[in-house]
Amino acid sequence: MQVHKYDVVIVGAGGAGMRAAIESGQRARTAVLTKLYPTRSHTGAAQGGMCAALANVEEDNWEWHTFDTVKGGDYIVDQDAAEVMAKEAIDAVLDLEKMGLPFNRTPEGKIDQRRFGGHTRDHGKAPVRRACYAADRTGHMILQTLYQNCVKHNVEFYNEFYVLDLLMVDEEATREDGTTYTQKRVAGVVSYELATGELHIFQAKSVVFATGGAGKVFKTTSNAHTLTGDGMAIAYRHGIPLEDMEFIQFHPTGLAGLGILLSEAARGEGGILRNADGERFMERYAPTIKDLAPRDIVARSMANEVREGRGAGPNKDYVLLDLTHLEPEHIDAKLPDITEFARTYLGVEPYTEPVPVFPTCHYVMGGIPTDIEANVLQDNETRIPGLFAAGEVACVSVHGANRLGTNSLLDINVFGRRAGIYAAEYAKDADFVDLPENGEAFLVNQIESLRSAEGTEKVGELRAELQEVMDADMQVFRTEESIRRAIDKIEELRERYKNVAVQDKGKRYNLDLLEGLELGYLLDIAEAMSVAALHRPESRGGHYREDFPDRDDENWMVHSMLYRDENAETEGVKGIRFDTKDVVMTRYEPMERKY
Amino acid sequence: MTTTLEPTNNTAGMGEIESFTVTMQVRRYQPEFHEEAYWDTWTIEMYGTDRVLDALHKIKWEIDGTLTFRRSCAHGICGSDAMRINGVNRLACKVLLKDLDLSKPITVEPIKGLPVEKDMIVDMEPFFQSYREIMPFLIADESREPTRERLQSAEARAAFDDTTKCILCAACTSSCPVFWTDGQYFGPAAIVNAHRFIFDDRDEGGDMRLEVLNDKEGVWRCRTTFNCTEACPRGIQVTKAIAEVKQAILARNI
Amino acid sequence: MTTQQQINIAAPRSGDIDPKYIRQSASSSSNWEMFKWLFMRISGPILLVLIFTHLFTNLMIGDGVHGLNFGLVAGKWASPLWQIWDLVMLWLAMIHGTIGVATIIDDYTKKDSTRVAFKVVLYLASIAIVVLGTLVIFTFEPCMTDAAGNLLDNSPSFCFNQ
Amino acid sequence: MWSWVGHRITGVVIFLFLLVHVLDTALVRVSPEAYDAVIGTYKNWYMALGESGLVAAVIYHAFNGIRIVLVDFWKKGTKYHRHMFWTVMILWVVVFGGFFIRHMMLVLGG
Ligand SMILES: Cc1cc2nc3c(=O)[nH]c(=O)nc-3n(C[C@H](O)[C@H](O)[C@H](O)COP(=O)(O)OP(=O)(O)OC[C@H]3O[C@@H](n4cnc5c(N)ncnc54)[C@H](O)[C@@H]3O)c2cc1C
Ligand code: HEM
Ligand code: SF4
Ligand code: F3S
Ligand code: FES
Repeated sequence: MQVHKYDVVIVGAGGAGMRAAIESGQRARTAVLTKLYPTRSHTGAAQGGMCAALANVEEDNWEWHTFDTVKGGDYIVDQDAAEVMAKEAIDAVLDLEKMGLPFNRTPEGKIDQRRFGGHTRDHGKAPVRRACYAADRTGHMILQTLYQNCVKHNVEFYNEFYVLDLLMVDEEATREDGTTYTQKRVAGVVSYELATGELHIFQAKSVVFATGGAGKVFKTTSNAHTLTGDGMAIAYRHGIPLEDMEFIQFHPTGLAGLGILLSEAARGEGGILRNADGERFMERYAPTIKDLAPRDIVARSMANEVREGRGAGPNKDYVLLDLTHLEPEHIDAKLPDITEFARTYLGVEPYTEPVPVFPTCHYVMGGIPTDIEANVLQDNETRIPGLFAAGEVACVSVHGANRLGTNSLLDINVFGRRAGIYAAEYAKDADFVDLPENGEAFLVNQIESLRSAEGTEKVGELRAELQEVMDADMQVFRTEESIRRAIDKIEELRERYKNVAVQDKGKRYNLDLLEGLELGYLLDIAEAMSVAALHRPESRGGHYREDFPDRDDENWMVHSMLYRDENAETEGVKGIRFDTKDVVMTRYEPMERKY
Repeated sequence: MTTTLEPTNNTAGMGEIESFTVTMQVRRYQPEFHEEAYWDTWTIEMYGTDRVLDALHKIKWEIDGTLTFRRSCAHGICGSDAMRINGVNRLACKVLLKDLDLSKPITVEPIKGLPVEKDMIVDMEPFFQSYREIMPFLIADESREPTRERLQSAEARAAFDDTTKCILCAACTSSCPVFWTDGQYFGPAAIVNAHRFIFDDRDEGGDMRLEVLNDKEGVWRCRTTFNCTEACPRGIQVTKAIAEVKQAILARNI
Repeated sequence: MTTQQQINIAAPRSGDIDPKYIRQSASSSSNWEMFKWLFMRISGPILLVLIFTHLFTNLMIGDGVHGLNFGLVAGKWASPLWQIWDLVMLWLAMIHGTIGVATIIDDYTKKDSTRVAFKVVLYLASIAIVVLGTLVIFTFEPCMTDAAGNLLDNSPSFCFNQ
Repeated sequence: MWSWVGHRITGVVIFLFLLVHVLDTALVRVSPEAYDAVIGTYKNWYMALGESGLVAAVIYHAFNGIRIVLVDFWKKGTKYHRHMFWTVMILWVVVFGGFFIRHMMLVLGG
């Protein structure tokens, strides 16, 4: 086993991780550990844009942006965090431009901006052009630009190093008021080198988690195969809470059966959703704005059509996105990528045929709780010194119950940057925490038993069953009954997981083994999502309970906090403790969310 | 007002999803267990919308877990899964099975010219090393940066648009016959990424990059075989970009 | 049990790169590669004209290949135009071909020693041929005589008129 | 790719021929008889075929060489490289066809 010592270790090299690395790398000795080559991260999949109130084409300011974010998140956004994000958005965009990002330009040569769902002028009066973009490859350009700057600054990457565990110690500490509590501290991480199968310990003063989302909990998702919620699950297993895990964003238009995303722009350009009878069903659900209603509403309407038997296709399990009334030239000019996806993957010609679509799991609003300095919290307010998180893995929370389009690319830049700065600052004065004795033993054990197991269960099968049940019971509609079904299934799968075996017994590039470990994370995350969903008897943003269709500000204007706790039991599920946390309000009072 | 579209048939869009059997012939290399590389063949049942990547997944998840390949996004934007499919470099996630000739086995091999580590996995470091050597980042005099926003005309932005699309998948470099025999050649991907900055009017490091590529292993090594252009999954006009870099070096030195 | 170790990870340009990934060629700061490339492209089209004419006059005109004999060659080279023509053709083609073959040798030889060996042979052969060819063209005496000083009977016709 | 393989092979073939060709031409310096004797062998039908092969190679190499130059220097060269390749093939058939017929007629006719 090798031990490496760095001031700062960053886990994940997506947008958030690399933005942090650029800051931290210039201030402290930094290593970036990533299970993929940096440029393979899923930030590269983002199409639409990154918003900032630059006011390059229309009057705009960061306060309006804050308001839109708060309202979009159905009011459980922490408003201090939203303010920080909206305010720093402008510099975040300009910084990217200085790093070389080729934004599209206005005729005057300024960064061009376009409209996106939920972004408005003057508190909802009219749509505003706020999203800065580089064609329909904004995420790709952000990822490339950040990587390029990491190369420039000689950031040390450990590519294809899977971080599989945190090294944490508990200390007795005293609060100002004299009460004692257990303070968690981070000593480093344990990492698995894919090429050799060796474990490496990285001792660090600061650790930044930027491991991205967990979309692979679901079958239909726009997320990459590698987005298995590693960071969230690892933290969770160490007693760090997960916040707001019930809030998952389903994007209405994923290619049916595949989940590949067709950007909102398709409907923005005039695309119409139809059911098997050819009816424009959104007229019934949202009579005024129809197909351009917010993501959660459209996704639910589509699912309802299918549920009530009006779905198209041989299995009646999708609806149709109709672009056939648009001029082919218009489609080519505005939606080239999307139409190419439809052609490549479904063999559908969007000029003449409607495209089969269905909601696809897109984004996890919840995650590891942090404050606005990206510091991870071990409960509602206590920081874990030296542990930071940013990006989709974290929950600051700027997205609340529903993320606005383009706010995530902004999130990873603003809070990625902050995480890098604060992690390096912290490392400046801090000492290394002693590595826990035999801290890697658990992992060594886990890997060895998985590798040598003669079990009868297959990783692929269990994962498929998990994804099936999550799609069926935890998607856009949830009831107590469906959630319980999901939980029961997950418990069954967790039992069977103990009997799982991997076929590849080798050491080098053993991706079979890693998929086995990733399945473990998926199960933990799926459980957390379901238990959190069960606990919230109301409908808000991405979380819709048919048995409680209304928002309940009286009782549920709070964040949910889920803890892994051996001794606890909640709603019949062993090992989990449930708690809530107040939402930070600064200036915007909750009001009904309608557009 | 008509809100109803007459459905042409009940299954508008994707018709009945056909299924078919596919024979996959995969080049295996498992250095821990077999000294030599060998071929494995599987016949599996697949569906109309499945891609080569799905077939590989099916084999890995249901038949042989030791089959090893990189992949992530599964829709052609991360660049993980470049491999030789029926003898040409493609992203496995972008090739639909039904577009191939299914009467013959589909051959899958690792990309050529980079050291094979296991099955489809090759050592990507030489590839990224070339990329890093062309200084793939904007070099601009920061003291001259405007305090607020730097302007760039839409035309100037368009000059290098094509080469910004690169996802560093190595399909081009590993399809280049020059690279196959001379692993030291910088390769088309590095040149494409140099092009992206050389033709960016905000950049001031163009001379240095041209100097790097004026090397023995630089642009002059390209014999315009166009393999790279044909392999590029992003449709980048790679050979054209290389030609433009060659001309830039000529113009600078003569 | 656990020891502090340095491992080689390819951190860019930090000198922390595994030596096996470092480009071997000593970067040539000259423009030699460029000039070779340019030469190929300039000499090519010129050669096209020279060679096509050459082939045409030798193989297509008159009796074609049947007309080809000492007399014809000697007759041609009596004119300085053809002398220069063939000289330029010889030089350009040989340099063009030598550069081309040298590239091919670079491509297909793996070991430095074989590369050098092949190239030495190539360059020696090329120099020899160019020198030989040049001498032949310049020192060529169309109206050769036998030991007795009489014109050979297959000399070009103009010799007999002198 | 194949156009390049062809270019490479024809390049080497021509180069090797050129070496020999200069040597045999050098015989004019030695003695006309020797030259004519060697050249005489060119007039066999099988040599004629070989010679045609050489000319075929030269024609291909020459036209394809022009195509390469255009790819390198003409702005639209990379766009039309396929068209140009087919043009090369057509030109090759036409020019070589013409040569071949005349050449064989001359060889066999005499
Ligand atoms: C199709 C699609 C389109 C989108 N479009 C937009 C848009 O237009 N606008 C917008 O604002 N947002 C958009 N989003 C959302 C946004 O792109 C993502 O939320 C954001 O990019 C996440 O960035 P990240 O840095 O947190 O994670 P990622 O980019 O996913 O990076 C995760 C990193 O963590 C590493 N990692 C993970 N696990 C481990 C481990 N165990 N050990 C080591 N490393 C690990 C990975 O290697 C990777 O480098 C879109 C998302 C998708 C899927
Ligand atoms: C008839 C006119 C000719 C033209 C237009 C021509 C053109 C070219 C060009 C442009 C190249 C460069 C190819 C590249 O860099 O990719 C080339 C290469 C080459 N030429 Fe010629 N050439 C001609 C005649 C000849 C002759 C007479 C010879 C032999 C002596 C020859 C031998 C070669 C060789 C060996 C190469 C290298 C091929 C390679 O690197 O793949 N060429 N030619
Ligand atoms: S140029 Fe094309 S083929 Fe080459 S690395 Fe980039 S995307 Fe891949
Ligand atoms: S394949 Fe190679 S030879 Fe040139 S045109 Fe592309 S780099
Ligand atoms: S898996 Fe990402 S490009 Fe194929």
